[in-house]
Amino acid sequence: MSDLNKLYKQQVLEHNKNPKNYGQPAHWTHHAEGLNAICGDQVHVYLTIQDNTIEAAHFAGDSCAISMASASMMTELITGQSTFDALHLFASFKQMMSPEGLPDAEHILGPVACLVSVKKFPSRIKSALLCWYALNAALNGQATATTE
Amino acid sequence: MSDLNKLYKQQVLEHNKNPKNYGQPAHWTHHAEGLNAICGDQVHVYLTIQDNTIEAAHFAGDSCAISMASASMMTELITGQSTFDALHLFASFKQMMSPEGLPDAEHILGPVACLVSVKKFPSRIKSALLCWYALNAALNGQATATTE
Amino acid sequence: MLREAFPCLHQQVNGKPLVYFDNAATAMRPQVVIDAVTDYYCHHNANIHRGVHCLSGRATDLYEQARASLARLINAPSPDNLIFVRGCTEGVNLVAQTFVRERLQPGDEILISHLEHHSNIVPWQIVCQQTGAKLKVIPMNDQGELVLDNFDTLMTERTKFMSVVHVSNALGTINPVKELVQKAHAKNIPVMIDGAQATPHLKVDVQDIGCDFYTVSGHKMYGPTGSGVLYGKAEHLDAMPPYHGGGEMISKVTFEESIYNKVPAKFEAGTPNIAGGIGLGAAAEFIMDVGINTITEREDVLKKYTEQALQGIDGLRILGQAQHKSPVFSFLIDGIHPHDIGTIIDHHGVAIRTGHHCTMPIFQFFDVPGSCRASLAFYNTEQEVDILVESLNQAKAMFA
Amino acid sequence: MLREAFPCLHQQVNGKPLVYFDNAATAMRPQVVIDAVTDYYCHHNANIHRGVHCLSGRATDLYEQARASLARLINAPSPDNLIFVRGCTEGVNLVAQTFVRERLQPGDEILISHLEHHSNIVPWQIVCQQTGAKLKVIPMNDQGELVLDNFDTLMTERTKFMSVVHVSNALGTINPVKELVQKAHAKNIPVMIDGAQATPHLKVDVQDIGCDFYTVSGHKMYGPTGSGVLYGKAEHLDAMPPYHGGGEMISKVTFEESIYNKVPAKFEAGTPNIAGGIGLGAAAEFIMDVGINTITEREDVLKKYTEQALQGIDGLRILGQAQHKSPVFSFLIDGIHPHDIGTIIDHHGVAIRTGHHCTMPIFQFFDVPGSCRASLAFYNTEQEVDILVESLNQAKAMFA
Ligand SMILES: Cc1ncc(COP(=O)(O)O)c(C=O)c1O
Ligand SMILES: Cc1ncc(COP(=O)(O)O)c(C=O)c1O
Repeated sequence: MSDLNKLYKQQVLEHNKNPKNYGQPAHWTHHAEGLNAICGDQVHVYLTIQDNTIEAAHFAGDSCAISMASASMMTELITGQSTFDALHLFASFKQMMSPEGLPDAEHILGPVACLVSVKKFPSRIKSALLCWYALNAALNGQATATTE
Repeated sequence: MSDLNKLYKQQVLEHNKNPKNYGQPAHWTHHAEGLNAICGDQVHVYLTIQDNTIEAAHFAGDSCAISMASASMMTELITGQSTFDALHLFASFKQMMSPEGLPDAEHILGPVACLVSVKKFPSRIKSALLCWYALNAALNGQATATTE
Repeated sequence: MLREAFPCLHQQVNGKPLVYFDNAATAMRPQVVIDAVTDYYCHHNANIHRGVHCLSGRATDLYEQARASLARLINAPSPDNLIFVRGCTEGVNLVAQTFVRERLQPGDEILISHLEHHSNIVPWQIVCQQTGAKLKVIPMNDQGELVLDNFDTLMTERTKFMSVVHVSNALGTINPVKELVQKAHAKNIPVMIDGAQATPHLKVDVQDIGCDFYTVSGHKMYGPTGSGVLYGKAEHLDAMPPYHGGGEMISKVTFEESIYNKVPAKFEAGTPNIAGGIGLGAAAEFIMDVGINTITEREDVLKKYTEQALQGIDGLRILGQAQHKSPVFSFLIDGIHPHDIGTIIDHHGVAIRTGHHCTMPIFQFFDVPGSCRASLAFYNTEQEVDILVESLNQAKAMFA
Repeated sequence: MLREAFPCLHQQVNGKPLVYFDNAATAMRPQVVIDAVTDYYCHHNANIHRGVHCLSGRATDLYEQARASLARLINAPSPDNLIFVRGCTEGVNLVAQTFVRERLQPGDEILISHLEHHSNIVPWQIVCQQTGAKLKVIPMNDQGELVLDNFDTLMTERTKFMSVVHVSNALGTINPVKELVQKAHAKNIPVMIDGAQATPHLKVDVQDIGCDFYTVSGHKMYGPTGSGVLYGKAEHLDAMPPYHGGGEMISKVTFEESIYNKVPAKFEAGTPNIAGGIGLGAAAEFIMDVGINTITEREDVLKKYTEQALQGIDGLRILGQAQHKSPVFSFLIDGIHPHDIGTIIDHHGVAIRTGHHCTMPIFQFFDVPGSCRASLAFYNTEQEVDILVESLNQAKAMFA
């Protein structure tokens, strides 16, 4: 499979077409907007947190397939997790996308680990990271996050 | 004779050592300062004008041999001339120092024409011109002139 | 062939021949420009305006000849009308801070257009914040053309300045700048034109346009990065305070006061980008040697070919269909985000730009976050356009 | 030999081998720097931070690697502490307008020294005019050293900023910048250091010095013209408003408002001098490869040799005899004006600078209009110093 086909693998295309948890929910407790200054990508993350647990996670925004798939998978992954674990997942995802990488990524990140193929496309790493930065901002009570 | 020896010819060295009309006079009617921004050369020209005639011309300042010699010769040349003729001499000198040159320069400018050898040293043309710009400024009632 | 003159075009990218369609972001440089830069560093390396020594004289001559070449290119009355700057952005900021700022009272207005690049928006927002003035915007239509029906009412007695782009980098629209200047001058409003995308493609005659200021970006017109010139009318440049303080821009300094030098030195504090200026002069000579009309004509042919080719792609929409336009194509393809298109066709060797192209308001108008932009130059070929089309079809197949 | 690395040194001028002693005006560039510039134009020609395409990615990486190299050179905590600027002059103006200006009330004071270059005087005069603040000056002595006896009383509660040169371009004096910073910080006064003449010759460690800002000039440190960096402490850079408005420095633009990008992008509006930045990175790597200590040691040897050689000339007076100094010699010869000396020795192939070297106040102090300045670099040789001496003797003979 070529690098390009690995980037746009079936899961990514599928999440892009039918994203999970997409759209602004009726209620939420935490929200942040992720902005990628350079390319204009924009993702909103909405969380409903109760007793330090993420009861629901949604996202909205108009962005590329990588960003859509990443956000779709992320919201699936964090739903039901504690805020502490969500922050840990954020750190793990960042680590996986860094030059050093994350050993044991599949174990920690589950299906989200498939996004490691984005690393072959340095200009797109930020697309995958954007929703995670927005998550981190929302958990920290900040309104916006940028990847640049 | 090398270009360098033509530049620092006997007349120039002589005027530099024993400049004519050097020093600030007790009285004058017109005065201007010439500044060369880049090299820091500075020449003051003092004129005593009566009935449109330059009765006396002096100069002062601390500048290079070319500038000293040019000012020394200039003050000699313009003394006794009408202001109209002095402006004409200014134009002629500028013309001589321009790429086109002045045919018949010796006829018009007399001994001052020997400064044509400065043209081989483009970076020094301004040294020769400075006092003339100051003269022009003084005649036009301006306080300062620059060659840059 | 002219294409041979541009060394960077001749390479493989991801195993495919490079197709460079990102000329509006920055152009390629011909060998003569690269050589002019190298030649300065290898043979005439010295600071300018400073030394009595030989190298310094040579460097100064080359730098001032470059200024003269640029004056000829845009038909400025004299090289002294040109100030060397880093690029268009610096040109706009310089005018905003030294010419416009001091003319503004709270409630005054600055007029720009909906087609502006951020570089011709943000400097005005900053000066508005500093002074309490307001920004007003000439609207655009669906074709990406300025709507001038109510232009006269947009200019009020509070309008103190107008700044408009000559050629839109996002849509290619060529604005009727001469007409705009005439109308603004009829109301005594000084005008700046942002020429970043004009000098690489069109004949520019600042005296014919009649504008008060015109900014030129070196790296867009086949010249070095970090180079550009700002044209200004002499009476403005003479009256304006300096922008940067420093060496070269003064004729006398004491701790009590400084006397400023003449224009253009007054605006060129410090050691300038000497190699960049010399290279930009070479770029101006290159354009004049090729002939700007030759360039425009060739680009017109390419433009028509590309337009037809793109229109043949199902689900592809071109944003901006102005009657007068440069060979720039902003487009969207149903169901595929521009970034994904950019990545996929890069894999086929095709370099385009995706995003908002530093013109967010244009995309707010079209209500999309950005576009794909293919921006061509005279050295591009029909064959390259075919490769673009082919690669776009592959992207569609992938997302089908 | 290292000298071989500098192509421009190897040429004849006026029929004589070039002796380049005008390094303080601008240095020569080694081939690796020229190659880095050419390589960008020939292989990675693209705009940065913008495209998803391959060339743009490569150009961005090269540019950001250059920033990292410079951070290593001056030991900045992070590359994000560095803003690319045109040169030192722009660095000083940027700090004056965005950091200092808004802190000044009428009657406040800015402290500079008598040894400053015009680039570190005029920007402060401008900001004083804008705000009603006053300039105060640390005095100097006959040796060309700063007099710090009353330094504590020079700093009052009205002193809002201090900016001092690290190494004097006119006299070579190396100032005790770390000590100055400590004393100023004890009174809560932020400090900028003008490092134009330091990075080419000395180990610079901005964290050890402790200054708030440090400006670096690319063309003085063997890098391209039009390049340089401004170092700033992160908390300052984060708090400062932007300097230029334009592309890249924003994260969102509407006509109503713009949201600025993070540091350093916030200060880098428009397309920067990409080739210049990349070349400057190569210059930083070159210095680190050669070893800054190797450079300083070699220059110390040259300095002593030159000092002795010049002192052997009858009627020659050296201005500035600081204990700590760079290989820079300002001198006068009785009865011959510096310009005449410059012209005469240029005829022998020797390039020096004559005049006030953009430091008029220094020469007002010595009560002379200017000097001859021979400024050396590590690639100069003792043999070249001998040629200088020989040519000066010829000048004396001519004017005898
Ligand atoms: C229309 C327009 N204006 C201004 C600019 C900014 O020019 P520069 O990159 O020279 O600062 C650009 C380029 O990005 C542009 O396309
Ligand atoms: C001490 C000093 N400061 C500032 C400058 C100005 O630097 P630049 O030429 O990079 O603007 C210079 C060089 O002329 C200098 O020597």
